[in-house]
Order: sequence, then C-alpha cells, then structure tokens
Amino acid sequence: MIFSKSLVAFLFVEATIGLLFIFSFYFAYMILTRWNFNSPSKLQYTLEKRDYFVSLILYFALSTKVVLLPFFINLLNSLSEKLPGAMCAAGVVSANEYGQILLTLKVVIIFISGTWLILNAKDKLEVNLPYIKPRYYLYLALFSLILLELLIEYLYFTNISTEEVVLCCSALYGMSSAGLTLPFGLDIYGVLSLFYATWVLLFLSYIKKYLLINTIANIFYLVLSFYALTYFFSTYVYELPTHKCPYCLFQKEYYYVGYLLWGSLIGGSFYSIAGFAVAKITKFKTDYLYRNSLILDTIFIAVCTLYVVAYYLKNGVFL
Amino acid sequence: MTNVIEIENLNLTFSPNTPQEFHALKNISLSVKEGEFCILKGVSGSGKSTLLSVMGALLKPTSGKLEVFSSPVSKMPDFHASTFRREHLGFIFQNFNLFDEFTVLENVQTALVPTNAPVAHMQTRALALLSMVNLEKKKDTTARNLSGGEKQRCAIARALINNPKLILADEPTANLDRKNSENVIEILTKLNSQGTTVLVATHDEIFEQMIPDLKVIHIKEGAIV
Amino acid sequence: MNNIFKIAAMYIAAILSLTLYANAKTFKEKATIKDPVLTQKWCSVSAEELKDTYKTNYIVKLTDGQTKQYAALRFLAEDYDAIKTRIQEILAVDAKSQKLINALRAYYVTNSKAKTAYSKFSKIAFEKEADAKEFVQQYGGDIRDFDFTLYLAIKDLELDREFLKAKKEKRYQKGEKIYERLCEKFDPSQYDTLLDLKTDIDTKKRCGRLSSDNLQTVSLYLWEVKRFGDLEQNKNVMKVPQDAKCPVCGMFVFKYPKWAAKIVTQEHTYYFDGVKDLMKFYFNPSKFESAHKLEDFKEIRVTDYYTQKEIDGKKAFYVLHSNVFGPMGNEPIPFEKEEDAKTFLKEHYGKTMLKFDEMTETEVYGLEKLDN
Amino acid sequence: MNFFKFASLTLVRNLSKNMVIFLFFTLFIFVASSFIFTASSLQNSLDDELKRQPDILIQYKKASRNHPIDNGIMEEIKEIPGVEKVYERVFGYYFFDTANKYINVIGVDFLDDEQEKQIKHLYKGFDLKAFLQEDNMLVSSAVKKLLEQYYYEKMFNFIIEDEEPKKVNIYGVFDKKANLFLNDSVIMDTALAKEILGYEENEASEIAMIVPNKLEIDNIVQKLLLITPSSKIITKDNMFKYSHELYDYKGGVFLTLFITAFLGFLVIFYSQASSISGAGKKQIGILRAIGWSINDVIKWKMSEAMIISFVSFLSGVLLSYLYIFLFKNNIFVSIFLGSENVYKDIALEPFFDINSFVILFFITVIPYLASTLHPAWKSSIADPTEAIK
Repeated sequence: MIFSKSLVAFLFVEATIGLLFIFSFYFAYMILTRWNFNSPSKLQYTLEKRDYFVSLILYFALSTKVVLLPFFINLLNSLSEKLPGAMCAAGVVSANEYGQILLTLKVVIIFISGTWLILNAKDKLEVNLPYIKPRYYLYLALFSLILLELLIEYLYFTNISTEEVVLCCSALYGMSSAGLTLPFGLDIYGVLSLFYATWVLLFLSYIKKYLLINTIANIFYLVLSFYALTYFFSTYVYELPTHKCPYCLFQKEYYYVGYLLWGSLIGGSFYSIAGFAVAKITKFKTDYLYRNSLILDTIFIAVCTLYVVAYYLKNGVFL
Repeated sequence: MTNVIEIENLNLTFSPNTPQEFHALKNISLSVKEGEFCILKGVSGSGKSTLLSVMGALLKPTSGKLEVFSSPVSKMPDFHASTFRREHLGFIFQNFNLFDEFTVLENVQTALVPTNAPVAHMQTRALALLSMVNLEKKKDTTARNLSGGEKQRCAIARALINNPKLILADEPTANLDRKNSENVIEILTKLNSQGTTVLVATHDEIFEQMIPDLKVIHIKEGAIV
Repeated sequence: MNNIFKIAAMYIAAILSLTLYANAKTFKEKATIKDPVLTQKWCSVSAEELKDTYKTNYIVKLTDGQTKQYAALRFLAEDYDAIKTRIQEILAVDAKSQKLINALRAYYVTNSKAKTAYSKFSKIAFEKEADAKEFVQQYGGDIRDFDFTLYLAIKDLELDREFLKAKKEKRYQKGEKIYERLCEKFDPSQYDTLLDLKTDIDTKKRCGRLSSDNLQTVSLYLWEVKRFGDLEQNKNVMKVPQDAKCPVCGMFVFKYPKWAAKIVTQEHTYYFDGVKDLMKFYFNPSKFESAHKLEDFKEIRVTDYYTQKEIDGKKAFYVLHSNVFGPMGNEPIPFEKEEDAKTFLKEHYGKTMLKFDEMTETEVYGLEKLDN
Repeated sequence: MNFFKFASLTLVRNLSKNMVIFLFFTLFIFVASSFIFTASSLQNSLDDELKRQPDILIQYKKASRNHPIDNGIMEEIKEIPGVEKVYERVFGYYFFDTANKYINVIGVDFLDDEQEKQIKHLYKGFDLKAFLQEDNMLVSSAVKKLLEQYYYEKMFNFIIEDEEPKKVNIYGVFDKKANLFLNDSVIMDTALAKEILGYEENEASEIAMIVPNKLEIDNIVQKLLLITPSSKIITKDNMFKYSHELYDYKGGVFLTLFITAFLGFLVIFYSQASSISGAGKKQIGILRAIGWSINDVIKWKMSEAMIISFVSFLSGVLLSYLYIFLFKNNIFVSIFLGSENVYKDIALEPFFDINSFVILFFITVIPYLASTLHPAWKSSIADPTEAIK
C-alpha cells in the first residue's frame, strides 16, 4: 500500500463520484423499466424529472473525471518518487498488472460519458425523448464501468509495494528494453509513414464524409500515435535520442506538453467515436463532432512535427 | 381566424385514487381566437388559476386535449414546454411576483437569462418595455420599494420581454386600487389592439366596464358554465 | 522473494566484510602508556605527531650528542644517508610494553597483515622473541633482525612515498586555505627541514591558534607545495558555454555536464556531449563539415567519470561497453587514473579498457550496436 | 445577464441567508490551507537545507539511537574511487540545566571548503582568523535570547562532566533569515564541539562524503556496506525521500481527518439545502412561469454553489496566507514542530505549493458541489404553480 496526500484526495473524489452514481442508479433503473412517454400518469412525469437528475450527475461526473485525469497522471508522476527505480509515471503504471487497465478504463469512461452527454443533448431537442432507452442502456454500461474502475483503483493502489523495485521508463521503452516492440513488424520509419498517411486518410474521409472510415482510421491513428510519440517524437521533446517515454512528457521540465499532446489525441479519437455512435443512434448530423476530431488530430500531428522541425532548425541535424 | 387556445374535454384530478382525490378541472372545452380579449370569470377556488397553469404548460392535465398555437403543450417534455412558454406566453400574476431584492431593470431581464441573448440587446429591449409601461425613471429602484401599481407595470414589462403572442393574467388587478387597475387595463388593451391575445382570470368588474368587445367565460367549481 | 534477495545480499556483505577484516587488521600504533618518552614532539622527518604512532617510534642518538626521534622506521630510513656516519645508538619502542629497547637486538615482524600509518608494509619491533611470535600468530609475517629490516625499509621507500602521496594530496587544498585565511605571509623556503618549518610556525604563532592536525596540514602544504609555487588549479569542472552544441548530434552540451568533452584547435573549441561523439568527430572531421585536420587538434579534454573534473583526453583511460549510459547511450568512459578505470571496468561490467591512441573508428561506431 | 450574473445577484441580495455557509466554508478552508502552508513551507525549507547536505552520510546506531562513530574508517573510505571528500560531522544536544532547555551544538570544520559552503548562508562579514583564535561560537537569535535571559551576554559556560566549565565566547548571531532548523543551535569548531559533547578525538556523530558523480552513489554505498556493515548509510536521495514521505504521510493523515470533518459540515449543509422554503419554491415557480426550464434552474443553483465555493475557497486561502506568513509563531508552527524545545522566534518562508491547493480544491469544492446536485435538482422540479396561487 502506498500513501500520499494526493492519493487520499484522488480516491476521495473518485469515491464521491461513485457514490453519486449509486445514488442515481435507482432513478435510472426506474426510468429503464417504467418509462412510457405517452402515459399521463404522475409516475411518468416524475420519471421525466428524474432524467434531469441523472443527466446532472453524469455531467458533473464527466467534468470531474476530465479534470481528474491530468491530476491522476500527475499523481502517478509524484508517486514515482516513492517507488524505488521509478523515474516517472511509467514505472508506477507498470508497478502491477492493474495500472495499464486502469488507465485504459479511465479513457473509456470519459469516452462513454461524453457520448452519453451528447446523446442527452440531442434527446432533449426532440419532443418525445426518443433516445431515452439507448441512453439508459449506455448508462448501465457506464455505471458498471465506474464500479469496476473503483474496484481496480482499490486493487491497483493497495498492490503497489514501496519496496519492490519497479522498472524505469528507459527500461520499459528505451535503449535497454528488450528491443523495440512496434506493431505489424514495422520499423520506426514504417510507423511514422503510416502515421502521416493515416492523418491524410482522416482528412480525406472527413472531406468526403466517409464517416465510418474516418472513425476506423481514428482508432488506427490513436494506436499509431502511441508508438510514433513514444518511440520517435518524444525523443525530440526530450532532445535526447535515448530517452523514449510517453509519461515524462507530463513533467514540468518539458512544459507539461504531454497534457496538450495526449489531450488532443484522446479528444480527437473521442469526437470521432462519439460522432459515429451518435449518428448511428440518432438522426442528427454529427459533422461538427468529426470536425472537432479532425482539428484535435491535426493539432496533435502539428505539435509533434513542430518539435522535430524546431529541433532541426535550432541544431541543424536530426536526432 | 385561427384558435390560439383550443381545449376539449380537459380534466385535471389531484391525488387520484386517494381519499384526498380532488377534481380541479372537469370536462372543460373552450377556445380562444387570435386577437381576442378574453376573461375567465369565477370566484376564488373555482379553478381559474389552475386552468391558466394548465394552459401555460405548468401543470399537466389528467386527460383531454389542449393545444396552444396548435401545439400540444401538455404533451411536451419540460425543455420544449419551457421554450414554448418563454417564446409564446407572457404571465402576469395577482401578487406581481417580482424578485423583491432585484431592481426593476433586473427583474425585467430575468426572463431573458436562459436565452443567452447578448447583454446590449437585453438592455435595450428591457428599457423599451419600461418606457412603454412608463417606468423608465424607476429602472434602478429595488422592486421592494415600488408601489403596487408600479410593481404590476414592472411585471407586465417582464411578461412582454419576449414579445409573446398570448398573455395569461391571473387576477392582475386584485391588489390594485381603481386608478392603477385602469392603468394596467389600458396597457393590456393597447397590447390587444396590436394583435396580442389576452386571457385574464378575474372576478373584477372593471374589465367589463372598460372593455367593449370582451369575451367572457364563466367558470364554477372547475367547470365552464 | 524480495526478502530472499535482501538476506542473500546481507549474507554476502557479511562474508566479504569478514574476509576484509581478516586481511587488514588495524594495529593501533598510538601510545597507550601514560608517559611515552618523547625527546621531541614531532618526527624529525615527517613532522608528524610522535605519540600518535608511538609504538613504531625510533630514537637515534648521534655522536654529537644530538637526538632525533622518528615516527616510524621508514622515516629513519629516509634520513639514514644523512646520519649514518654519526650514529651512536638506535632505540626502538617495544610494541608490546612500549618501552625503549636497543633496536639492534630487537625482533622485527615484517610482511604481516597489520596496517600502519606511514608504511605500506608494516615493520614492528619487539623486545622478546615470544612476543614477536605471538604477534605473528595473530597477524602473520616473518621475524627478522634489525639489519635486514632496515634494508627492507630503505628498499620500500619508493613504494611508501607513493603510498603517502595520495593521502597527502587531499590535504594540500585545506593547507592552502589555512595559509591564505589564517597565517601571516612568510617565505617557507628559508627553512632547512619540515620540522624547522613546523616548529617555527608553532612557536612564533604565525598562524595563530591551530589544532595539531591543522598545523601539520599547513606545514605540509608550505613545505611540499608552496615552496615550489602555488597549488595547481587545473583540476576544474569543464566550463561549457550555454550555446555550445555538439557538432555530431546537435545537442546542447551544457545540459549534460557529466559527459562534456572538448577538442581545442587554434581557432575554435568544439564541445561534445560524450567521448563517443568526440571520437567520431576526431576520426573524420570532414564528415561533420569541419575543415580541420587531425593535426589541428591541439588539445583534447574530457570529464573524468569519478571526479567530474576536466582531464587530458589523450592521457586518459577509457572503459567501453559498460552498464553506465551517457546521453547518447553507450560511451567510452574516461578516467585520469588507470587504477580507477580498472575498478570501474570490473564494477560496471565493461568489456575493454583502452588508451586514447588505442581507440579506432570501428570500435567507436561499434558502441552503437544494440547486441551487447 | 447570464446565469452567473443572475446567481451572484441572488446571492448578494440575500447575503444574510448565505453568510453562515460562506463563513463555515471559509473557516474550513482557512484551517486546512494554514496547515498546508505551514507544512509546505517547512518542507521547502527542509529541501533547501538538504540540498546543501553531503551526498552520503554514515551513522552508527545502537538501539536505534545515534551513537558516536569511529572516524578511523575515513581512511578506508578515502580510497574508494568516486569519493572526492570524506569528513566527520559532530553535533548533539547540550542540556542547559538552569533553563531546562536543550541547545543543539554543531561542530563545523571552518577550514574545510565543503563545510564552510554548508553554513556560509548563515552569516556575513565573518572574520575566520579571529573566530578560531579563541573558543568562539555562532548562535541563533533564539539561543541568544535564551542565554541573555540568564545573563550570558558575551559568553557561555558549558558544563562538562568531571572537568572545568568550558567558557565559549558568543562571537555572533546568525542572520535573521537563518534556517529555522537551526533555531535551537550554536555552531563552533569541531574540536571544541567534541569536547563539549564528550566525544573522544576519534569519534564523530557521523561521517559525511562528497561524491561528484551522482551515478556512482549506489555503487559506493555497496562498498561502504563492506567497510562498515553495521552502520546506517543514508544517501541524499534517501534524505529527500524520507522527508517527503514524512510530510506526505502527516499530510495524508491530516487530510483524512479533515475530510471527515468536512463531510460532517456537508451533511448539515445538505439537509439544510434539501428543505426548500416556501419563498424558495415561489421564486422557482416565478422563474418557471416566465420561461425557465428545469435545466435553467439547475444551472442557476449550481452557479450559486460554484460562486459560494470559489469565493470561500479563495478567501480562506488568502486569509491563511496572510496569517501564516505575516504572524510569527502562529499556532500551526507549534503544532508542527512541537513547542517543547522551540524557541519562540520562528518566521516561515512564504512558499506556495500549487499541488496542495489543487488537492484542497478537490476535497472541498468538488464534494460541496456534489452535495448541491440533489438539492439543486430537487428545487428545480418544485411545483411551479406555487407562484400562481
């Protein structure tokens, strides 16, 4: 078990959100089972009102989770001080098998709750709340994920030993790691060209409104970006050819650029996936979501490229 | 001419199937045409306020048909009902129902808060209405310090801020003296002459005295007579 | 699992320390009797406090009635040429009873594991053979007579001087500071011996109140350094300009002071963030758009791994393929002293140790292969 | 007018109603942030102090208490490659009988560059030669005051067991801004300190060493373990880690207590906010009648909650900043340092640790907002016909 101020605060806020969800679950359950829009009964009016409470809680939970995610990353970075061997969040995340799952889960929860809120806004625009059922099925999924997240958080933090030596980022991603593990058997330049090509595909599919392709490409882009950022672009941020790490980017020494990079990347994927989901469920056009997605993806690729260009202009060589 | 309000067989029961069961509205059918000045007459407790609330989509009827500007307002979810109320209706109350701690200008603007209208627009619109109800000089006075007549004029300005096509007034003159009542009625008739439909629930005789072509609907114990 | 490692580590440490302890038992030379015979306070040669190593003291009575007392046999040996014609009597201290005895009839234990302060190989005198034997049982070594021991002492002088040199050097800096901050300024070359110098400083209070340790430190500094000029101050951290970039990889060098290296030419100084880049440049300057030739490189300076001081790169020793990485990964790691390089090689699993001239271009580029 | 403007108007015009919650909230923030300011300022000063410390320390512990260590091992340590300098440090508490207080006696070799560097910031205009000519010491302003109380103006007699009292002159006082960890200390030459503390010549409190290349520290520690297996070896990293852990732990415990107390406050607040008054219901009825939707009312109520919490948060933090850093010897310092042996002369260095305030924000503002969700919703769905009746 590891103990720190930030951790206490973090768990407390997470528990608060969990509590709110449990609080709202009864309402959600009633809506799912008893909803009948055409009934003039008092119950139906009550359910309509309760829908506002559930959406209020989700709105609150999402905004808190979005603010909490960078805090969580920061927490991991600060915990690295307490773990022997860890230099940044990389070691803390890999301290046990739950770390990676937890991070993924957090992103998924933000994706789903964001989608829920967009769906909710669309629903309220219709006179007969037609999407209430899909919304509450999604809520059920979210509810179970939130509980799962709490459980994994508990398991994760109680299973971090402050005595066992964890791996540092250089051992996980860098020189002394057991060789690069890039996907599809590519070398780093293969990944890079694929990365840029995917962005072109994103751009074209947005122009031509091939939305399904855009969403698939976006998921692909997310995966490629991870590798491109970790194994190539991060070295330009650190200005050190041997330093490869996706987490050190969040540190003060690099002007917290990790928050911008990862934020734009995750935001870009979110809008594309949410755009697809909302378009599938409702009849509303979701072009603006795809537009946001493209803007964020472009910010990501531009900032990455800029680091390389700036380095070349400043030093006259590539790393 | 089209019907602004159309009601058929409207019923409203409070606490149905309980000992406290109370039939507030019974089988009401009525219609109000566009441009009419209409009063709903009845003693207190006869159900006229309840009927106004139902028409304003503040209360849901138990059964029956209700259309305002051809929209089934009673079927609308809150978001739509509120928007409808804001855009088409103006409410005036017996007790004025101003925010006592707010100034006149702030009170008038209150209805515009959810619209996210630009500040400048709100300001000009509110001032124009205050000058119409002759309250321009008091715009920075706290509502608490206004006289009864001024309060009601302020309330009318507030009700008019979104340029409604239908005004629902609940005993607007009950708390006013004769002179102020006349004032209020003058404003209402002026609006009516500009094409706004006005529906007033009242038992005050002054309306019949002052307005020549008035449509009068009598209501007694929740039913039209 | 974790605990097993811990226990194993402690076990190994315990064993190692036991063997270490057996190998080098410290033999306390300090006087433990109440009134040791001190004809003078300090050693005639080294000016060290005599009572601190009283058990190895020697007193020589000369024919002119003068007496000299030495902290150890090695100082007597140092002075032997000057006094050998005038010796009347040599007295040694019995390490057991700490009484003065005739040195010529004493039993000497040489080559034992007992460590003494001034000599790499201790030579300890006993009055009785039984005591000597007992000592041998504890510390090992051979029992010799005086003549042979003196011969050994003279023979070992060079080694002993070397042995003390490293210890002394660390004191010079402090000595300089004491002299600069506390002492009146005077010329140390006016004295014939270190002892005279020290005695003069003490009696005339040239440095005010000083502890005996500090008095010795400042005397040593004045005698061994100041007499020949000021302390060499070239042992410094390399100064790297903020805008200096490595011509090979383009990185700012000042960010990695641990690894800074430079090549000085007539017109220009090139800075590198590691010896590897320096060597790449050195072997092929034109590859990095430099018009300089190999022979233009006047001076090569690198950073010593242990001391982090700037040293001469051409005289340094380099360890390759160790488990210590620089900013550019595997690096040849420079050391001023061969001994340090060897220690590092062993401790950090290095593969080879090379001198500057022994390094080749292929060797340097070979560092970048990941297969080590 | 937007929701925030509207909410601020409703709050300000009903100030008396909101005062209690505002005051309570501010008080909570004040206490918590005073604690944080004190802790992080102390932590920061300690970090500053640790930066000046040597890279490795060796201590000898007997029954977990510091015990003199034989300085003979220094000779062996000097031989380890990578160690630039080894020196002994001497310190310990001298019990000043008459005053019933402890004075921390620190021995420093003023002629050693490294040690001089560590204490250089304590004094200005210091004549080393004059200082060393006699038995002199530098004292902290708090110790100076203490000694003056007992009429030791220029010197102090240290009582040493079985020996003559040792007269030591008070050479000077540390600069005002001297480190608060030396608040109860006097500094003198190592040899003198040994005499006063009853150390033998070959004994020291700890052995310190300087290692220029920090990469080598772990390796050197391994070798030190061979030389003195029974000693405790502390690296600079250990010191930082330990101090951070200590403060973080203390902070964590405090935070847990604080959260519990704050939750109590929230429960009271929640039950109060959940019962909507007639006037409140009427207000909402009016708003609903003039076209506000349920969501609009919720927005208004949440804006109110945000304004209350933000304003309380900021004013609480501001007030505690002023209290902690402008008032000397405030109660929080005593809580932290314990008041037993602290001479009342402590001013904290202003230091603002953003992370702590993000934490404080998370554990107060977010739960507060969370607790207003239900009341806000509940009032928003109040029967709008209230206004008409």
